[in-house]
Parts: sequence; C-alpha cells; structure tokens
Amino acid sequence: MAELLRTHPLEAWSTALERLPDTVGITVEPFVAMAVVRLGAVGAASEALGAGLPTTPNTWVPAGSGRAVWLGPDEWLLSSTTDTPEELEARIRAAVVPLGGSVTDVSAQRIGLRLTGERVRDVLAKGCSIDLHPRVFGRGSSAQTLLGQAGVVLMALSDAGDDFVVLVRSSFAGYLADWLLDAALEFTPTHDS
Amino acid sequence: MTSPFRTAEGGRIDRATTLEFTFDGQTHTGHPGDTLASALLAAGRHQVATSIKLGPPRGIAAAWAEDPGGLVQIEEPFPEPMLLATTVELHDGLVAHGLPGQGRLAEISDSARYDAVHHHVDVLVVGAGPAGLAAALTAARSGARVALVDDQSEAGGSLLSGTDRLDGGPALEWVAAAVAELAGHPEVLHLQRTTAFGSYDDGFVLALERRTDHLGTAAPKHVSRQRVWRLRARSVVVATGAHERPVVFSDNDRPGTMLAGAARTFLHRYGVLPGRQAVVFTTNDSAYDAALDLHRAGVRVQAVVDARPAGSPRREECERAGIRVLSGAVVTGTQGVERITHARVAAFADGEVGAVSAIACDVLLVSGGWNPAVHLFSQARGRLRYDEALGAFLPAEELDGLSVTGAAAGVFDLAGCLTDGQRVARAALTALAVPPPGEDRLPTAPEPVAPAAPLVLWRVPDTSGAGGHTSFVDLQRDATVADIERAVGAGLRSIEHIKRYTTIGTAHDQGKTSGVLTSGITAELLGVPVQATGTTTFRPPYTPVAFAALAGRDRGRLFDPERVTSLHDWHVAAGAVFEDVGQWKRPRHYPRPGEDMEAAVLRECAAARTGVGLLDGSTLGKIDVQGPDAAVLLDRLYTNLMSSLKVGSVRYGVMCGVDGMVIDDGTVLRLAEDRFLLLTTTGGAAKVLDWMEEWAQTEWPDLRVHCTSVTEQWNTFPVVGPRSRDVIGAVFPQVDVANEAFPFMTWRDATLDGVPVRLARISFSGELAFEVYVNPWYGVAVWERLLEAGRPYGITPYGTETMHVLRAEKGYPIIGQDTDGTVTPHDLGMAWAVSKKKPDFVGKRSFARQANQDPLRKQLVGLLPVDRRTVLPEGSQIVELHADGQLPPPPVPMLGHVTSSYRSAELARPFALALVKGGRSRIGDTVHVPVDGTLVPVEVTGSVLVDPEGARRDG
Amino acid sequence: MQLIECPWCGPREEVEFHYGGQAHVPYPDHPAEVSDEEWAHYVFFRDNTKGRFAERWCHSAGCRRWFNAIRDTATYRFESVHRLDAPQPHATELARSRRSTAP
Amino acid sequence: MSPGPSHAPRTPGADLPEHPDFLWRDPEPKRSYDVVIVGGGGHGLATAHYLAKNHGITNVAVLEKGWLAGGNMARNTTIIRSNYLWDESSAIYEQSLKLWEGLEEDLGYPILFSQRGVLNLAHTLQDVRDSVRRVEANKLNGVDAEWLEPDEVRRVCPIVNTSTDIRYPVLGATYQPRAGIAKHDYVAWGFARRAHEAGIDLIQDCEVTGFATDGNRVTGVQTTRGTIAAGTVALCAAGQTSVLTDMLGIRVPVQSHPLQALVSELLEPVHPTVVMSNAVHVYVSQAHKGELVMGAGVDSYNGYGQRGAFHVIERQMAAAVELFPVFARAHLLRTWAGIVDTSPDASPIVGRTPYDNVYLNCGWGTGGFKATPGVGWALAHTIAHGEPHANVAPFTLDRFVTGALVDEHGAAAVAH
Repeated sequence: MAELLRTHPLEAWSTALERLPDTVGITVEPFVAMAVVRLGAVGAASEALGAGLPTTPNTWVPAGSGRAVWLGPDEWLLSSTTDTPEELEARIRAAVVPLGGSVTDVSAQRIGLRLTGERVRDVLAKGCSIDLHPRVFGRGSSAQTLLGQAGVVLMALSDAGDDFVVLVRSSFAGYLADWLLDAALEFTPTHDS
Repeated sequence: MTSPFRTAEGGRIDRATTLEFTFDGQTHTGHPGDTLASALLAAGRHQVATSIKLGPPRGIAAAWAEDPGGLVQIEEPFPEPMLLATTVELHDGLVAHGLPGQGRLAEISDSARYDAVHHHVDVLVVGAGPAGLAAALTAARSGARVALVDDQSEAGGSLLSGTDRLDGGPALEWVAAAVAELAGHPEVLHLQRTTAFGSYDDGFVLALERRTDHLGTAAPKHVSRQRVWRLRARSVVVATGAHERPVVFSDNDRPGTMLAGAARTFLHRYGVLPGRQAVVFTTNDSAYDAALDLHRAGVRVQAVVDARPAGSPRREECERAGIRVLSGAVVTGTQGVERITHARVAAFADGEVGAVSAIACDVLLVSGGWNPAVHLFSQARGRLRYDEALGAFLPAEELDGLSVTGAAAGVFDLAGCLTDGQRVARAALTALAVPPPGEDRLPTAPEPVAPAAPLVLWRVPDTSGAGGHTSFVDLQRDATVADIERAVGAGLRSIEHIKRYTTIGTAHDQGKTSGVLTSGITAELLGVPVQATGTTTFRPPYTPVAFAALAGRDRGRLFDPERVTSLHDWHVAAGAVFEDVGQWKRPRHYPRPGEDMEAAVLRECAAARTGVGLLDGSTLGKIDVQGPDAAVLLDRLYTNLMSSLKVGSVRYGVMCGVDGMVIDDGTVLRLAEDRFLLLTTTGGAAKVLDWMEEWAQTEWPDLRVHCTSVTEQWNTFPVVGPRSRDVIGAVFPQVDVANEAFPFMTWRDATLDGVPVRLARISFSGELAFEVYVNPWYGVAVWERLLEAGRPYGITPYGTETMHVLRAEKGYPIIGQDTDGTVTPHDLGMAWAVSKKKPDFVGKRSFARQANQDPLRKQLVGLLPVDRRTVLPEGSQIVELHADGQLPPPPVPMLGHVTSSYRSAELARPFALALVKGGRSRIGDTVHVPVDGTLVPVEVTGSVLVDPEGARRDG
Repeated sequence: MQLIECPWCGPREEVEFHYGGQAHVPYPDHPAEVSDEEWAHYVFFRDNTKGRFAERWCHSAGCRRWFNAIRDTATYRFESVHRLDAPQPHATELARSRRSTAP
Repeated sequence: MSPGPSHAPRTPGADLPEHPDFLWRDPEPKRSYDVVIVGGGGHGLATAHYLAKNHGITNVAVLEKGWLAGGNMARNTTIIRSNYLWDESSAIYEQSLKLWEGLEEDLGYPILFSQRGVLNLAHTLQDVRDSVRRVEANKLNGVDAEWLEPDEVRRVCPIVNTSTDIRYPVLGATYQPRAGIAKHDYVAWGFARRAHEAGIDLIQDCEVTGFATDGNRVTGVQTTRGTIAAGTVALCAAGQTSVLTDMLGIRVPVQSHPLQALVSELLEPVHPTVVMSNAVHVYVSQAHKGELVMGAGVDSYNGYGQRGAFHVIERQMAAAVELFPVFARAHLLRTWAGIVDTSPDASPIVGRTPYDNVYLNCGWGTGGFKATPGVGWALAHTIAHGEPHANVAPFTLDRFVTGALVDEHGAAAVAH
C-alpha cells in the first residue's frame, strides 16, 4: 500500500495566508516532533538530554534541532525537526524516567504558525494582553497566554518584535487562522471586504 | 444653504472645502473641521431638538460632550441613535435630525468593523490640553513609553477655544511643535479622536478611538470604524480639563442660552458667531473673555451681568470696549419663543432679587464656574472633596499610579497648567524609577491676571411665578428645581434617592452639567454642607460607547471558537449535519440524498448492528497520566479501583464530585505500571484535567504523578458492528484479532505503514467493536483505509445521533444528558462501578448522607411507550394517574423525566431512558407521560433493552 | 480588569486565571469518620470574608499552577501571592473558629 | 428610510408616573422593637409590609446601613418570572408572581409591572432537552409555560437573530407569557411607603456592628446609631449576609460575588419582551423609558466592591450583538454592579438559625428581585408564627447536611 499521507488542519487556509503582505507574514510551520517533559531535577535532565532546559519562567532556548520551552516550574515543551515523534519521546524517556520524570508525545496536540513582519506585533496586540514590546519580550521570550479566545504558546524569535512563533491546539487552528487573517485585514490595503 | 453666522476668517476649519449635509430635511453646508453643531450655528440654527417630556425647543448649549441640549439621530451614512451634535464631526452627505428623546436603531445589521488593541506604556496621559501636552512631552523626553489620548479631532484642549499666547506667539504654534516633537519619539503613541471612557485597577484605561466616522461614506471598509484601546499604564496622568457649569434660572432652556466658554470655542475653533446680540451672565472672571472676544468679533455685547457685588477686575477692560457691566446682578429668566429674544436681568444682593428689566439679545452666555472633570479619577475609586471656593468637587487624595493635573485638578491658569503637567509627569517618572529628562523646557506664558474670587451660585431665585418649574437643572431629563424641592419634600435625603426621584443625571450626558448643581441645590434645600450631600457615583463609561465597539471582533464566526477534528473537511465533503457539543462541531448524521435525520439514523444504526459502522470519536477528552503514583491518584478520583487494572487492559470508570454526584465517565487504558490513558466525555475533557490537577497540586502534592492533555494527539475511530473484526483484521494483518488473542476491554499496539496505531476492544454500543487511535497527522489516511477495507461489508460512517441510539439501547448513560448534577452512580445502576474495597475516594463520604439513602431517589430506567409508536420528547415529565385515570390538579406530583428518547431499528419501536423516583422498584409498572395534551402510557423497564446478556460484544 | 501576579509567570490579566475560593480547607484525613455535619461543612461551607481573605487561584491559561493569595474582597487588591510550597503566614490568622449550624 | 425632520415630540418617559408627594420619614431609632429587620432592601421592606398587613405586627424597625433600597434592589435588571424547574422553586416563585400581579393595587403605587413575557433561548440539543423538561414541569405545577420553535420565537421577538448560520443558532425557546419586568425603585418605595404608613420605622445610615446575645437568643442589635433591643431579628442583607452571620458566629454556605448590569440610551421600542440566553450569555429587556437593560454574568471571584471586571461587559456586548444584530449601534450609557450571595445549589436559604429568634433570608443569588413579594410574605409568616411558611420550608440551612438540595444549576435556564 502507498505510504500514509499526512494532512494539515490548515490546508484549506494556505492560499489566504499566502496572499498576506510581508508586513504581516503568516506561514504554517511544518509538522515537528514535540514532547512535554515533567521533571523536578532539571540539572540532571539537561545533562541527560544534552540540552539545557530553561529554568527562567516564560523563556525558550534552542535545543538540538528544535527548542525547549518553559511551560511550568517542572514542565517543558521540547521539539525536534529531525526526530520522529516516537524517537523524540523515546530519547527523552530514557533520559528523564530514571530521574523520576515523565514524557508525553504531543507532536499533534498543537500546530505552529510563524508570524513575521513589522506589523505582526500589531496583529498580535489585537488579542494578546501581554506586553510584546521588544524591550520586554525579545528573542528567547515565551508565554502561555490567550490569543483571541485560543490558548497559545507564544515565542519571540527576534529582538525587533517582528518574528514570532505561535503554537495552538490543533482543534483551534482554524479559529486562530481566521482570527489572524481578520486581524491582518487592515494591513492588506488591496483587500477590500 | 448660506452660513450667515460664519466669521470672515479664523477658526480651525478648512474654508477651501465645502461639505454638504442635511439636517431635519434641510440642506446646509459646512467645512472640514466643523462639528454638526458648529455648522448649524453657522447657519443661524440653535434649536436642534425638542425636550423629552415637555416638548419645548432645545438648543446647543455647550461645545462638546457636556452639551445637555443637542441630541441628534444620524440617518446617513448609517443610522445611529442619540449622538450630540457637538461631537459629530461634519462630513459630506451626513444626514441627521433632532431627537425628542428616543434614538432609533437601524433595521439592518451594521457592516462596519470594530476592533480592540492592547497597548502597554510607562505613562498614559489623558487629555492633550496644555497640562496634558506638558506632561506628555516630559514623559516622552525621558525615553519612556508614552501614550497621549485626547477626545478632540486635534490637540490643544482649551487652547483651541481661545487666543492664548506662548513664547510670544500663538499658543497653537506651540501645540503644533509639541505634537511634532511627540511624533518624533518612537515610543510615543499619540491618538486624537480617542476618548478615555473607563479607568480600572492597575493602570488599566479603556479608550474609544473614532477612526473613520469623520470620513463619512469615504471610510475604508477594511479599517475598523472604532477601536477600543486597552491601555495598561504603569502610571496614568489625568489631564481631562473641566466642564463649565451653568447657573439655573427660570426658562434657562430657551435656545440661544449657552455656556460662555462654549461661545468662545465656536468663535475661535469653528469661526462661528453664536449670535449678533449677546448678554453674558457670570459668577466668575472666565466669562469676561467670552464677552470681549465676541465683542471683537463684531457681536454686540449688551451687558455682562456679574452676580458678584464687587464684580471683576476686568470690568474696566469691558467698559473701555463699551460693554456695560452690571455687578451684583443676575439673569432671572429669558423671553422668546423658539429662540431667546430678551434676558431678564435684576439686581441681586444677599440672595434677594430686585426689580427685573429685560435686555434684548439673541444669545445668552452663562458661566456658573467650572467643574473639574474628575470622572476617571473617581472611577479609579479616588475620593473627592468639595471645594467651597470653587463650588466644585476635587480629588481628595493621591492614588497609586494615577495623578490628576491641570483644570481637572483645579488649576485654571495656563502657566499653572503647564508647570503642573510637567511636575506631575516628572513625579510619575521618578516613581517608575525612570530618570526625568534633563532638557525639559516649558514655554513661557504671560503672567496671569489674578482673578477675583468666583461666587458659588447654583440657582437664581425664581421670581417668574413658575415656582421653579421652568428652572431646569437637567435639560435632558426635563428635571427642574421644583422637582428637587418635591423630592426633598417627599422625605428623601440621599442624593442617590434625589437622583432616582427626579431622574436627574440619568440621561445621555450622565449629569455632566447637572450633577454638581443637584448636589448644591439639594444641600441648600436640606440646609447641609454640599460635602455632606456629595455626588452620585461616577460610573463608566465617561461618554456612551456603541455596543458593537465593545463587541469588537468577537462576532460571527469569531464569536466563539469552533473546534474541529482532523477529519472535519472529510465530514463536510460527506454531507454531514453537525451538532454543537461544547465548542466542538461533531457530525450528528450523514444523510444521503432524500434522507431526513430519522431515515439516516435508522440506516446508520442498522449498519452498526448488522454490518459495520465507523465513528469519528476524536473529540473525546484524553489525558496521559504518568508517574509512580499514577494509580494512586486514579484510585482516589474514580469511584472504582484502577490500581488493579492490568497493563494491556481497559476499564470503564466513573468520577464523582465531593458531593457524590457523577461528573464524568469514560474508559481507562493502562499503558504501563506507571502510565494510564484516560478517556473523558467530549464536554468534560478540560474540566476533568483541571479537576485532576487541582487535587494533585493542592491536596496531594506528595503524589509523584503528572497529567498531560493529549486530546488532539490522538484521533479515535470506533469501528463498530459484527463485521468490525473483519475490517480491523484486513487493515492490520499483523494483529491477531481473534477474541482469545484480543479479548474485550484490552488494547494492543500496531503499526500501519510504519505509523504507530493503538487498537482497543471497547464498545459503547454493545456490539463487537474496536477503537483505532492514531496521530491525527495520519487521521484522514487511516480513516480512508478503514472505509476501504470495510466497503465489502457496507461500512457506514455514523454520527452522534446513531451513537446515542446504540448506547441508549444498551442503557449506557450520557453524563450531562441522562444526568444533571444530582445523580449518583447508584442512581444510574452502576453500584458495580463503585469500589467497596477502597477506604475512600472523592465523593464516597457523600453517599452516606441521609438523602442518598432515600429509596425514592430518582433512578435510571428504560421506558417503552405502550402504543409502540410515540417517540417521547426528551425532557417530558412522568406522572402517576389517579385511580380514575385522570391527571390530578396542579401541582401534579412528578415521578421524573425522560432523559433520552429514540426510535429503535433493533427493537422496531421507540424507547426511552428516564430518571424515575424509585425507578428500579417500578419495573413492570405502567406510568404516564403527558405529550401534547395527551397522556401516553409507558411501561417501566430495565435500562438495558438490547442484548442484556452481552452476547454480541465478542462477536 | 486587574493584573494578578502569578508566582511563576508574573503579572497577567485576570482573564487568564481561575478562581478557587477559600484557601486552606484540607480534605478530611478520614472522611468515613466525620459526621454528616462536618462533612457538609467541608463540601459546601466556605468563609465569605469581607476584607482580607486567603484564597486559591490557578493560572489556568498560563502555567496551570495553583497558588494561594491574600486579597481584600472589598477593594479586590491582592496583598500577596504564595506558591503552594511556600509557608502561609496569614493562614492561621485568617482562619476563624465558628459555632455549628445545628439548630 | 429616514423619518426626516423630527415630528411632534414623542414623549418617552412621560409614561413614567410621578412618585407620590410623600414617601417616608427618617425617624430616630427607638430603644426596642418587637421585630428588627436588618437590611432595607426589597426583601426587608416587603417583609416589613407583610408583617404589618398580614399579621398586624407594626412595632418593627428596618435597619439600612446606607440609603433605602440602595443595594441590589437599585441595581438589578428587574426580570420577574416563575418558570423554575423544581417544585420547591416554582412554588415560591409562582406565589411571588401571583403577588406581583396584585402588587400595584396592594401598594397603591404605580410599580409598572409589565407582563411582556420571558423567552429563555435554547442553542444546543441539551438546552432543548432542559427547556422541554422545565416547560413540562412548569405546566404540571400550574405555571404558564410553553416551548417555542424558532419561527415562533421570531414572532414573539422579531429582532432575535434566528438565522441558522450563526455560531450557536437558536433552536427554540421556553416562553412564560406572564413573566415580565417592573420598575425597581417604584417597587421598593411602594413597600417602604406602606411600611412607613403602618408605623414601621425605616432607619437609614444605620449599620449593624454587632449583636447582643443571651444563650441561643439575640437580645439586641448594636448599630452605628446605638443598640436596639429586638424580640425577633430577621437578616435580609443579601450580599452582606456573611458579614452579619460572622458577627453571630453562624456559618452560612453563601459566597458574595459581583454581578454587573448595564443600560443603553433611550431607544424607540424594538424589544417587546424579555430574552435570556444561557449558551450565548445575555439577558435583556427594553425598559419603560426605552433604554435597553442588560445583565452580565456573575464575576468569578468573591467581591464586596459593587464593581466588576470590564471584560465581562465586553463579552456581554458581543453576545448581545450576536443575538440582536440591530443593537450594534446602541450605546452603553452606564454600567454598575451589585453583590449577589450565591449558594451551593443556586437556591435560597430561608428560615431558622442556631439562634431561636433569628431568621435568615439569603442565598438568592440572581433571583432576589422576582422573589421580593413572595419571600416577604413567607418570611413575615415565618416570623409571626415561629414556623417556616410552606413555601420556604424546603430551603432550610440543614439541607446541606442531609443532602436534600434543590439544585437549580443543572437543569435551570439562565439563573437570572
């Protein structure tokens, strides 16, 4: 039989997203392996994982081919663009379970959107109550918060406030895409509706 | 079409451009920069509306939001009820008319866009008058993040209404320079046409920006018409100025009667003369500016009537200009019909009014002093004090992170406002540990002339014989001095009672001009200090805000998120009819052409019972529970024992609240000694995870267990029916699906083209069934593989309705449908799911309460309509008839109600589930259900109606 | 709309938080041994203090951690927030002894 | 489309009748009363009225810490209905509704009771089940109620958006024709004036600071205006109840929450009835002068501040515009908040306390206004006879011990 095809929740939105100008660029991130790690002994885990887990709340750090995002005092979201979900979970499990930790594959739990351009901060400000000014939310910052009525994990990729990643529960992906397109409308002068 | 009252030059209007608008069916012209009010005045029109109750004409009495007179209805470009002519910016094609009191909503829905934006600053300055601009400049120069918002179309505040000079030049040149400088600071947000309408905790200020209203029909469609700014400031500077206050006298509602300051605004800002012949009535010096400015502009100022015996130091200035000044005199009333023709003037000493004479005029300018606009301060719960000298309420305390400056703080001279604005801003910066700017120059203002003390005069004794019935306090509510007298006479003392008795302050202007007057007059009548009377509470919003502006973008499909599974597009393509389950969209059934729901459901049920059906169960909540103490947590939260569950096995479980009532149910898969996968109801997913976290974090932090939501990590596809084994066997050839190898209530891991898949023998239908769990990346592909493999057996996708029928035939309850928060596991006949081994679990203790022992508790049973035809409406009540077969008179004792009801293909008759008092003891009885006025006899049965011995689930 | 200080994430808008009512109401050690009345008090009865009140909050839209706070229910002002593992200085002071509800 | 120039002046508000020339006197408190009612709101005043009218008990004081009827009575959205699910609830609310129907005459005061009907909208299949269940129960309890399909909903209230393409389409509604609204100040003042006429002392600016007790009896009420001896004490303080019961050392399972409401400017009549929706949380009526009166949801946290968070109002506005597109450009004129005391089963707590001569009346949550005459009647009876009136008997404090709750959460529609 043919290999199983993957489908992305936002396939139907791709054209609309492509039409956006560079000032409010929104692109769908490819599927990546993601896992939630729960663990008390951070130091040891970082060692075992060969990647530093951020201990400062609301920050993220590069970790291998992916990222490690602080989700809570004993909780992180790890991603990898090279591992399969099973590989990532297995690798982390081997490292943290002996330390009393746990790991859960959540690769499909959320999808990622990349927001780039000088106006994306204005778009986010229409539904995100936290301060995204580069002075306070520069590269390496992250936050679990609300964007519109969807819970999101928000990450800053630049110090200029013009490059963000938004992770959202897959079932909310369509809502958030609609929400973002609507919020970006005023920055797309050609658009007239 | 002409504008006879437009000055030859001056004003902030663009005379080069002419705008055409229609008011009360008449066409007029005006210019960009005009308001509807200034354009009407330019045309010589004062009357805008008629009064709400009594019907006399009402005119423009002020120049901005405090105007109590000029209420209008907008018709074009889009109907909008009740705006003030003084706040409507003129644009081409505007169509409006005066309002007698009630606005009119459009019949069609509003297509304009509205939005909201969060913005964070160090310092927020509200008001771009001299004090506000000075504060904003200081804050901006420090490099702090600053927002300056102002409700006018341009900055300047009071400077727009006068002829002040700064640094030896026109003050407005300084304003322009200040605005330009602010624009040069990257961290400054400067918004005009933006009204701060609410002030809340922690420096949270809401402001409404009118973005496109002034553009009329030219407004771009993709830009929001109005925007709510959610401003979060570490420090708020309130520089909102002051509202001029009238003095109450008889017939003070006659068009042509206007606040003195407003007349200056119309003259200097809009190039409009309020009339040709003016009388000025004042209790303070500020009105002298109006008198002199109008005189210079060519208005014949008949007299300045100053209630103060000593008058004003500015008397000579007036007399040099040939303006008569009557000190120790008051205006006692007006004459005229549609418009004032005379002011009635009399000497005034020690509260006594002398002989009255009439002075001809077509406009009467009044000033009773100034009320600082303390609304935002008061909304932030700042205390106010009454200032005897000003006759006004002022901030009585310093608030953390909110300061008041300029006229709003009782500072009325230009130089004072500038220095005070700067002082307040520097103090705010210091409090925020932001170094104030070194270079922070203020413009030099001319030395203010020391004003004579104002006289606090609320009302002029009514000598007209009208007994105060024409002395209006609140023009928008037609409330008079007589009404206040009557309220006090009725025994009322509290200002809140007075307000309600007279309705003063409840109209569109929320008492901006009438509030303090009412306090003053009430205090006079009661013989108590004004401080004791106080004011009514200042409540948001400061000015009215359109519902749609507050709704913002949470409208239509963005009103509430739609959650969908990865199969949604497939369901849509398959013609599914959807049902809202919480925020989820779930297929309810898949009608074929010509099928109604009943036909579709009968077909889907038959397929599942005789062949094979396929359901998208992906909305079920899923929680991954891990850790050495995972089983302990589950034992404490489920009514049944989970620690004894074997790895590789599945168990159904029930959760109760501490009150012993069922809150959720579902299956539990033991993945490893220290790991479980919990399935919850679709609606209960978030609640159950929160519930588990709450107990684990707050009550049993010692437990080594972690809970993670994996609801969207797994698609769940029940494959249901006698042929399900064939389908699963075909798609997963490597899995031994024989009953012995893969028994009921167990799970197995498998792969499909290298993709991990989990299979479980779980049945919510009573049929042989498998559940397929897969990463939704591959959900559609796996779903289609199942359909493909099932084609020989007529595999049929089915929706929630069929799922409900199948489970109901088996007596499986739906939590939230067959329960309502008052039902225990025992009531559901699930004592078997309540562990007797466990010493305790959440809810157990409540089972022992008296009410839980009642044999007449409602219990879940089946109902079979005797006529074998009637499908009982869900929600129907169940009753017992008298011996005579009649329904007793109300209140009729009720036995319970129908919770689920369906037509059963399997039973070839309708059936229902119901909660019935002592239900299990009534099995075999016949009770009755009122349906559309008839009493339908139904037989009480056990709740399991299909395959009670459970022979089918193993196939 | 208030800012609430999450002990982990810092100040966030109140919409991100879930209210958990009175703090320091422990689950009985041996529910089977308490009287119906004591049990009823555990299940249904909570202080409803006007003024300083020790209560539970959860940063539900953020780090999902529960924490305790001292808040004035008249002014809504938060006086302090505490991680669950932190000692509760005000707990005993705020706890009140009450007479029974038995008529 | 435009009516053009304004026509002969409409007179909205002119239909609001004048208040009487005299309402009540502000007496000095006497040393002692047979009955002291704590709380000069609707419930306290109604209780005073019926004590005098039905039982001839007039040596009564009503103590109000602020201004008469200035708490929830002055802040509520005045919805009156009796279409509750459970027998116990519909009994007291229906008796209350019957009293409302004769109240204008009884009080000799134009309370503007307008029986314009109440629609409770259903937006989900479960809403429909719950609604039918409630309608059928109401009918059997003798409460007027019917189930309306969407097209019938449109006939009763044409401005409701019944199109099927909105986020939560209207699947139908329950309708109680006898339900409606009344003018809250007029109601309170009507009771107050009657009580005053009967010789009852209405004492304002009189805050209770403590109680003098002797064993299981309260002997006096300590107030900011001195100690007042009392034969019987009735607590009718709604949101402030716990402050009083704390003084008495009685634990009562209520929690005080802010409940916000709002009003628009005066509008031409567009909304002929009262509409409430649970899923799309909103309840709205158009009051006598033409203003839209709306209630928002209860704020989540305990609060005595008589103010709530604005995001609750914003959500309320979104719901209103979603259900009533024509409201888009109506204007929010004023917002405010009351303090509701909510009980664990969303039903009131009325009756005896551990003190022999202290009666409790609280836990009405958002249902207090509509119950005003009913509970006043029943509480007066309870005080006069020392035995709970049948209508309040089920709402005892000890139901939380026995577990015999009257749980209006699960199956009730919007609990307002």
